[in-house]
Order: sequence, then structure tokens, then C-alpha cells
Amino acid sequence: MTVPLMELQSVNRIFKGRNSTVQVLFDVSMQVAPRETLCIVGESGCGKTTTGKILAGLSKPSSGKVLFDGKDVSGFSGASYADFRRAVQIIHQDPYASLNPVHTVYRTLSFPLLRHGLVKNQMEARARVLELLTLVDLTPAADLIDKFPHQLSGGQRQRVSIARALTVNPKVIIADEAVSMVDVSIRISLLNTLTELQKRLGLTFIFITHDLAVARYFAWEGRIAVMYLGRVIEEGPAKLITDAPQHPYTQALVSALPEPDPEITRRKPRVQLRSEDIPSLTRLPSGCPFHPRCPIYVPGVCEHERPELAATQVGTLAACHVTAQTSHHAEAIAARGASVAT
Amino acid sequence: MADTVLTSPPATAPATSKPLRRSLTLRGVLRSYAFRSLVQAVLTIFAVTTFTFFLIRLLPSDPVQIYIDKQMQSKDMTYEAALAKASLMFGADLQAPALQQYFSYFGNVLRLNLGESITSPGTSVVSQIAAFLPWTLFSVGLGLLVSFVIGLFTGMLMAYVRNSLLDTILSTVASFLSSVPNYLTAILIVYFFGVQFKWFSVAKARDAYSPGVQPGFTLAFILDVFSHAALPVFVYFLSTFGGWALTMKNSTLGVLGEEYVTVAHARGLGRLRIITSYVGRNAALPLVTQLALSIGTVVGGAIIIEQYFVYPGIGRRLVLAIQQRDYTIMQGIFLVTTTAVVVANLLADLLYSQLDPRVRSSS
Amino acid sequence: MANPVLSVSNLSIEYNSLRGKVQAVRDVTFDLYPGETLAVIGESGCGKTTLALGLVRLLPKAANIVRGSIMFHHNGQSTEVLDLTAKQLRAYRWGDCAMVFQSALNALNPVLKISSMVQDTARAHGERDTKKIEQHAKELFEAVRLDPERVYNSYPHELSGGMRQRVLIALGVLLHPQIVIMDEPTTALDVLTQRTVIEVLKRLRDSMGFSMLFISHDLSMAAELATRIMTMYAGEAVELGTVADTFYRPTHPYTLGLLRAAPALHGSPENLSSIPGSPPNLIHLPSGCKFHPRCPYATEICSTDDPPFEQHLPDHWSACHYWEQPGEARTAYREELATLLRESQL
Amino acid sequence: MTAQSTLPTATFRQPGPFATVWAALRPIVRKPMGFVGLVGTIAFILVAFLGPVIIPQPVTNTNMMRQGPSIEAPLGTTNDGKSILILVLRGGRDILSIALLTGGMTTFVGVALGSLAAYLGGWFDRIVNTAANFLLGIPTLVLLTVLATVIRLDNPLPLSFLLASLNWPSLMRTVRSQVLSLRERDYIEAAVALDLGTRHIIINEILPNMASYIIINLIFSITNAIYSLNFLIFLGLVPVDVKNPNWGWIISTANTNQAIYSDNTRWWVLAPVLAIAFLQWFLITLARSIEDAFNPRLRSGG
Repeated sequence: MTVPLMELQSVNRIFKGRNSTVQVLFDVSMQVAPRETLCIVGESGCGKTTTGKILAGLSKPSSGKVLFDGKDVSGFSGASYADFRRAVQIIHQDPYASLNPVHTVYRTLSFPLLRHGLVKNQMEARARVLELLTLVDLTPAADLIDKFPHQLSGGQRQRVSIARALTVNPKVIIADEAVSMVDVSIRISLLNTLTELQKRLGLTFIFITHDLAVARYFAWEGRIAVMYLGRVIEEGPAKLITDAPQHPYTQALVSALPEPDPEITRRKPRVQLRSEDIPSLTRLPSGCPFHPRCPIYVPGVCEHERPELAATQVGTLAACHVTAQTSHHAEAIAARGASVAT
Repeated sequence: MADTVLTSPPATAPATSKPLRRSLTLRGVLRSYAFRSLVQAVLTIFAVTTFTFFLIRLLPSDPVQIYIDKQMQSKDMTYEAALAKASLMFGADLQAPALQQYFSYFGNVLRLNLGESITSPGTSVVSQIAAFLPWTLFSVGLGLLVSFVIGLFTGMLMAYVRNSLLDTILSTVASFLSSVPNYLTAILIVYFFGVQFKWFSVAKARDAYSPGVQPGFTLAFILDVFSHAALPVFVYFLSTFGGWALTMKNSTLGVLGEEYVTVAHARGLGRLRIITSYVGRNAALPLVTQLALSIGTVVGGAIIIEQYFVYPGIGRRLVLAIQQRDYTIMQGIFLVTTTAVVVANLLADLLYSQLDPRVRSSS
Repeated sequence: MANPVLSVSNLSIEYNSLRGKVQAVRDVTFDLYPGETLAVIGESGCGKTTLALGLVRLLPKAANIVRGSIMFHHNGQSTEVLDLTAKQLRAYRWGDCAMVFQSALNALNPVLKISSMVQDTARAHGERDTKKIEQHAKELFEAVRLDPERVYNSYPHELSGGMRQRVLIALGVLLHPQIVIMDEPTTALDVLTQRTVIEVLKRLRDSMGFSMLFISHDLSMAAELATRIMTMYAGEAVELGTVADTFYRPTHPYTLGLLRAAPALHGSPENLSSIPGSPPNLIHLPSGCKFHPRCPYATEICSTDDPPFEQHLPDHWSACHYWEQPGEARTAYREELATLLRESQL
Repeated sequence: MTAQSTLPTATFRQPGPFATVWAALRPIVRKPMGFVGLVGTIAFILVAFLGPVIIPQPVTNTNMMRQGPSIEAPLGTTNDGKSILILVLRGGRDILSIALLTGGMTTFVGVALGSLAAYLGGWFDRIVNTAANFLLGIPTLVLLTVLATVIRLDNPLPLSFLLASLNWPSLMRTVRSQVLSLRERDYIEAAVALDLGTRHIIINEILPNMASYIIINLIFSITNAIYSLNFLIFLGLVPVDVKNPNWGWIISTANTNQAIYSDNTRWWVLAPVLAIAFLQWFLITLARSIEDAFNPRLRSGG
């Protein structure tokens, strides 16, 4: 395997409040190869946004390592930090909050260009901004360049955000729920623009979303990592994750998601969870974090031992005592559970 | 820079199957809003007490030293005798080392011994305060209460009829009243109602009650007390009313845009019920904390207003003390007034925490 | 079909704004039948929420119902909702027609306990027996899978988002209304929580038999819950048909566009595409068919003649000059689906 | 599309300074109250600062003692025959200049402490907050009175400093919460990711969004200073230039002379009282109009 472009090694993240401490990431490891697409999927509070910020260098891990191009990010300083800083860019969720309302499109995009000497003067900056706007399918660019954010639609703003990220010629783009707040009818074209840019500019994408269907579409050729309560619990090629999920949580997600087809959505088998309540981050369950809700929970095992990510039969990685092991293992575990229970 | 941008944790999912009743553990009490308000109040009073101690002693024109010098010059005392007399006066043993002085001063304060007046020896500071403070608390409290209640109703009315002629008129009047300094309002009232329209006699309104009326729980006395307090109370009312009305108007407009009000209408609730329980209550909540903060300001304004109306409150006593440079009285008044205001703040805070369940249970 | 419980005809709602009149809802006509779930779908700004607010006459001050009629039929009597007196209107709201809002956090008064909101609601509709109300409310909380004792005595902020939404749903059916309007009730929720809410809704609907007007931008939700679907575009109803007809033989290109824009967990992603362009300005609407600037089938006539809202197929209305085209475009999908269903034996 | 082909159509639209000022003022003066506030404030500032330059000192005239309004003295005369109108026209400069100085100082302290507290957090934040809570919880006017008796205030600088040191907390809190919320904004994070630098972020991204808040609070600080200053003057705690009496002092002397009870001399009290009252009203109206124009939550009827 080639050297991953970005890598997390056993990253933990703890937030210390005035009188409380919350750990939001536990031992998170992931790798992204150059030009690859990795989708991080999970519900609110699962740590996907924090993971994105750590990857983007906007937040530091409490422990563990972030590697960029095989080198530890914490060792970067001066020029090497500046290079890394610009190589990884982020696109935010809310098209209404991601652009400074006081600046026009031109100013927003020209700041980084001028600051980093990517253009020589305002004339060049303007030409480059027009080029970038055209690149993200914001046409006619000349009509939009002097507009303020409030004069643009949600989809247009999101495209300006993408163009802004592209000003510094990044290698990696982290898109945090980048399409969840734009209208359904234009989501696909926004996603297609991103895919197109990836092909044309050789970008690596880390796409964070709560929506498995969007992840499946965007990461069709890539991978999906599913997070639950601060941990990666399943990871693998997008098709496998959505078509043959192995972890009971992923199975629950896939089965719970309504589909845009009445026949399919009404016939889908449903996974019944044992509890509907999401545990609080301040009082996490022991053992497997999913065990209080898990439909295939093995008493005596799951609440004691935390499963590690391990290869499954279909070729994904899953952190589950029951499904991730070979069937032989699973039977042994089940037998142990039964003996403990009796 | 990079890391300072992000220090707050992401929203944690609430919802556990366990009941969320507030536990009455020590931890729960220590984290409660009420407890923290109490600690804040005690610390403030402690800081003010310490502050007054050093204020009198450490400033370039040390009033203690001036007093001793004066005594030595005018009464031909020895330094020791003058010092002893000063100690009695300032309620602290001035011969002792500074730290010991501080502790004995503190002990005295706790025993409500604030020393004696410099200009009228033999009169204790506490007795002076006891004689004057109640009138201030009475008039300021009454004025604030009336203006708060009327301000709330006016503000709600303005919000309900927003952009109408009535709203424009009320808003303009309210904003003018709230901008005029209260001591100038007092002058304008005397001019218009006392001099021009002659609705009352400024001279008769002096003092807390008329000479000849026997203090007691009689109707005549109570009416007299109210009529004497009427002018300062009216000034406090006029100068704070506008602020309440405008704040309440904005607050109400905010609440009227809230979805739960729309939902209350959708639920078919009666208009009165919505106005009281859904709009009025929620809009008034944030004003309760502001009421607490305004007490201090109004008490400050009372200094001049009581002077102007010759009303025997603590402010008038303070002005007299300033004119006579009677530092022990000044020090005592500052200490007691501040304590009174801090306690009033605390009460308002506690009231607020009772009215808003979100504050009560969050830490 | 049975007699409708609600008949809306030619309903038009306008907003006054500084820049002109915003035509938020125009000539919307539909019937809502007892026990059915009618999903109203469309993008933000298509007028679906305005329509819902109009049905319970809760429009903001700047909005006016400029024409049309909303007839409510119950017990053999028909009433014009637009002619109700203030008192009758209060009784109609929630008693006959309840509405569950999108954001449950904002929909509940933060300083009142759930119990007092329950009691308020019942008392406003003439129920005095507090014990009985409490009993009934707790039964409903049970039905929406909440812990009745705990929830009844809680403040809204003490509950999670999913729980609040279920509280609101239980509150919505407290008075056994004929109609429940749901305005995007699951939009802000996580997938698993959303599933719980969907299941709860289905169960309540089946046991209590109310009609549901389900407003959503999410086609999957409509696929899951609806018996019929009405598509709205630029303030107009552009298509109305059964859920199967709408999904498999749409007769309006906008519905087709929405269907093609929805990512799914099945099928090949190559078939997905966005609708080009953006929705029109509701102050200065385009001439002819309002969708023609974005429509792949548009010809000359579409920019001049506004197509009428007509029944082209049995129980299937739409406003399109080329209503047959979208259905044909869906042939490949129907075949793919048939294969999929056969293979997976769902 | 190539850069060359687009350049001809891409014209630079750099607005001139006048246009920028007008763009900022337009939403304020469009509402009648905003217009009144702005014009009134400007008029007061002009009169207060030009008055002492243009109008000569009023002369003592023993033939004109306590005269009613006349052509020579349109608002009547004082005890020593000085024209009240002239006194009032010349009596605003000291008040306004000290108030502006104090307002500027309060704003500076409030903005500096507030942004530092939000930016640094930790113990600095805690100390500043504790101090602010302390000052907000006690009657600062009483404290001011006591302090004024022991500190010499014959110079505007220590006076302004004293007033500012008591009035900064509310502005500090506003700025602190503003900065806290602004720095969480996505566009700030994007600027960090783009490595635009702390200086750029503060000057180009954060401050422009806070400008209206700062101006509003500057105005409120000025009105606060006017209030406290006249308060101290009334109590005789601020030394006054008797040759150029300010409004507070004029009112004070007029009160001592029972001016209010005589028709001839009523303007001796009323004119400076109304001057202060209207100045305060114009300032506050202006501040509220700015708030209305820039705070979308309060903007009614879209």
C-alpha cells in the first residue's frame, strides 16, 4: 500500500469544561490514501465533526498522532506547518455561517490569494477568482464576483466556500456535512461538482455526513467509516458498508433509513433496538459502547470487553464480538456468554 | 491560534433513561445556581468591606491622619491620646499592626460596630444608618416596583400594537424619560408640577413625614408618609419606567416571534392564557435580572434626589457627610448600602432561578 | 372514496413585503380523506408550510388569504374554516385540526412543565377533569414509547430532541382531532430517532384513524408514510396522486426531478441528477408554466400557457403540457426495481 | 473561460470614502428617529465645541440682574446679569469633551478586556469576569461619590479614568460574548485553515462584524459619563472653572439661587437642564437606531 496522505493513529480527544470533562474521541485510527474518498458517517455526538477538525489541524488530539504524508503534524513548524496548513482545507455545513457577511465574494477569495503570494496584484487576483468561480460551476462568474453572501442562494454560497478552499491549492478537502443544508434538488449537482474537482485536481476528500445514502453516493468508489460514541465501529468500501453492514449499529442505521421508494422502504427489514436512548457522553456504557441498545448483545461478554476493529467475513472491519469474528469465533463468544448468563 | 478556535465540546446528547430529577447531593447543591449566587454575594460584600478598610487608610489624603493632626492641633492632645480617640471613632485599634487592625475592623463590622461619627462625637454610625436607610429602601423600592410593573404592561402593550400611532407615541415618551438623568427629572417635576401647575407645595413635601404627625400604625401617619415620599418615588418611577417599557417591548417582540406562541394559538388556547403564561411570563423573565442590576443605579441616583427634595434617606445623610468630610459615616453608609444592594441582587437572582427552570437545573 | 374530511379549493395566500406581494400559495385545490396520509413535498420556499399554517389560520400578520375556501366536514356537517368566529376557530384548532411543528424544542414553552401544557390544551377545549386529562395524556405518552411518569412532570429542556418530538405528537392527538398536520416532524432528528418517530406515527394513525397532512422536503419520508402525495412548486400544487403512481409514473417533470435527486441505499448512483437552476422569485413569477425555465421537456408553449391542474389519469392530477413524458422516463427505474425486488425477495 | 476574456467586463468597484460613510448611515437615517438622533447629536457637538470659540464670554452687568427674557438676553439673565443663553451655549464643551474622553476610554477598556477575556480564557477571563460581576453588583454611584471625596479630580484625565474604571463591565460583557460567538463562526475557522494570520482575522473578519456594537456602546458610555459627571458636579466633588461654568455647575448655582421659583430666572435652570436632557435623548435615540438598523432580530416587518 502506498503511504497514506493522512492518517490518525489512536487519537483521543478530551474536552475539559469548568466542572466537567468529556471525552469525545476514543482511540480513533484511520487512513486516507491520495485521491481517495473517505466518508465518516454517524449520528450527532458521535465525534465525526471533532475528527474532521483534528484532521484539518483546527483542533489538536489529546493524545495520539496525526500524520500528513507520513510525517507527524505536531512536528511541523514554520514553513512545513504553513505548507500543511494550506494543504488541508475545510468546507462547512451551514452556507449562511460559512461566509463573512461583510465581504464580497471577490474579497473573500482574494484574501488568501494575496496573502500567500499566489497572485501578484489585484488584477491577477480578480482573474484567478473568476477562474475559480467558473471551476466550481458558479456562472456567470463576472455577475457573482462582487455580490455579498446575502445576495446569493444557499447552493451558491456553498460553491463559494468550495472555491475559497481551492484558492490555496489544497491536497485534502474535509467537507463537514457540506450538502445537508442545501435544497434536495441541488444536492446531487453540488456533490457532482466535488467529484469532478477531485478528478480534475487530484484531491483527497474526507466527507463527513450523518446521511448514509449521501455517503453511499459520494463515496461510491471510496470508503465509509461509521462512528458511534467517539469510536470507529465499522469501516470498509462504501458498497459493502451500505449493502452488507456487519456491525449491528450499522445494520440498525441501514435498516432505519427511509428510502425514496415506497416498495423498498416499506418492505425493508427493521432492526429492533433494545433501547432508543443514546447514552450520554458523560456516562458511557462499559464494554462495547453499543451493548445497551444492541439487538444481538451477548450477556456477560459485551458489557465487559470492548471489541476491537477486526476483519469481517465480507472484507470490512467491524468492532463487534459477535459479527466481526469468523463464525467459529462468534460461536465461541456466544457459548461463553451463555455460560456466564446461566 | 488554531487550537484556541475550538475549545468548547460539541453538544452532548442528553437523554438517559434515568429520571433527571435534580439530586440533592452535596455536589448538586454546590453546583446549583442559588448556591453560586450566594457565594458571589458573600464574596462581593467581603471585597467591599476590605476595600473600605484600605480606602480610608491607604489614600494620599489619609483621613485618619488628618483627624489625628486636627485633634493634636486644636485640642492640644498628645499623639497617643489623639490616636486612641481616633481608634474609637474609626472602630479599629489604630495602634496595632495593619494586619491586626484589619482583623479587628472585620470583627467590628461583623458585630455591627462601624465606629462613631467624626463630626458629632458620641453618635454611632450604625444608629445614623438605621435612622436614614429605611426611608431610602422604602422610596426606592416602591418607585422601582411601580415602574417595573407599569413598565412591563406598557411594554407588552407597545409590542402588541407595534408600529401603530400609540406605539410611536409611547416609544418616544419612554425613550425620552429613560434618557433624562433622574436628578434632572426631579428638577423638571418641581418646575412643572410645583411651580407652574402648583399641584403640590415643594416646601410641605420636605422630610419623611409632617411635623406634628405622630409616628405609628395609623392611617393618618401612613398617608402622610406616602405623600412625603410621593415626589422621590415619582422621580424614580419616571426615570426608570421608560427603560422597563422599552426593554419589555423588545423582549415581548422576541417572544411573539417564538414558535411556542404560534403553537399555543394552534392548540386553541384562549387569548388571555397566551398573553399571561406564554408571552408575558417568558418576556418578563430576562427583566428580573435587570431589575436586580438597576437597584444599585437607583440607589446611587437617590443621593441627589433626596438632597433635592430634602427627604431624610441615606443619600441625604451621605451628602451631609461629604460636606463635613465625615469619613466614618461615609465609610459606614457605603458599606451598608452596598450590602443592601448586594442582598437585593441576591434575592432577585434567587427569584429568577425559581421562575426559570432552565437556570435552576443547569450548572 | 368516502367523503373528504377537508376540502381545500383555490386557496391563495400572499405576503406583503417591502419589494412587493409574495405569492406564497396559489390556487391550491385538494381533498383530504378520512384516515389517509397526504404528503406535501417540495423544496424550501415552495409554500408548503404557508399552506399548512393557512389551514389552521395561523398565518403571520403580513400574510393574507386572498381567495379560496377551506371546508371542514365532520359528522355530516360542513363548515367553512375561513368564516369561523374567533371562538369557533379556537375550538377548531387542535380539537378538529392539530399541527405538529418541525422544531419540538421551539414548539414547547421552555418555562412550563409538559403537564401544564397538556392541562392548558385540554382546558381550553372545555375539559375540566384534570385527573382524567392526566390519565389520558399518560396513555398517549405510553403509546409514543415515552416513560409517562417522568415525561409528564418534566420541563422541555430535560428531554432529548426525539422525546420532545414524541411529546408534541402525543399532545397533537390529545383531543382526538380529525386532522393532524405534521410539518417536517423528523427533519432535525437523527436516523434512529427518526425511525422511532415514524413507527410511533404509523401506530397512532392506525389506532386512532385520523387523517394526516404530512409536510416534508424528504421523498423518503413520503414513500414511507403517505397514501397520496401532492407536489408543490412555486406556491402551486403541480401534481397529486397515489404514492405508487407518484413514484413510478409521475406526471410532472418537477416530481421526476425530485425523485432523481434523492440518494438511496439501493440502486446505482449513476441515475441520480439534480434539477438545474433554482426556484423562481415568488414576487416576479415566470410566465406560462412556472417550472419551464428548469424543465427538460419545456417547449414554446410552456413559456406562454400556464398548464391547468387536471386529472390526466385516474386519481392522478397534474399541471403539465407534457404529462406523459415523466412517466416514460421512469420506465428504466421500474424495471430495475422489479429486478431488485425479485433478487432480494424483500 | 480564460482570464483575458473576462477582464474587460471585470471592472473594479472601489467605493469612495463618502459612499462608504453614506452606506453606513443610510439605514440609520432612513427611519425618522434615527434622523432626529443623528442630526441632534451633530448639532449639539457643533454648538458645544464652536460656542466657546465664536461667542465671547458673558459679561457681568449689574444693571441686568435677574432680568426676564429680552433681546439682549433671550433667556434672561443670572444674578450677576450674565446672559443665560450665552452661558448655556458656552457651557457644553467641558461636559462633552470629558464625556467623549471617558466614553472613548470606557470603550477602549471594555473592548480590550472583553476581547482578551474571550480570546485568552482561563484565569484572565475569570479575573476580569469576577471584577465585572463585582462592579455590576454594587451601587457604583455611591462608590464613585466616596472615591471622589478622597481623590483629587481637578484634571479631566484622572476624572475620565475614574469614571471609565467603574463603567467598563457591561461593555466588557457584550464584547466578550460577541467575540466568543464570532470566533466560533465557520468563516473564522475557514480563515484559520487558510492561514490568513491572527492580525487578518481580528482586523478583517471579527472587527467589521462588531463595529456597530462598539459604536452603540461608545454612545452609551458617553451618556453614562454625562450622567456621572453632572452627578459629581452637583455634589460639588469636581472642581469647576468658574469663569467658564459648565451646564452642571450652572444648574447647581441656579438652584442655590432658587432660580426656578421666579419667572425671570426660570431659564437659568431650565435651559441647561433641557440641554443635558436633549443631548442624552439624541445620543440614546441615535444608539437605538443603530441597533435597530444593524441587529436583524429587532428589525420588524421585513
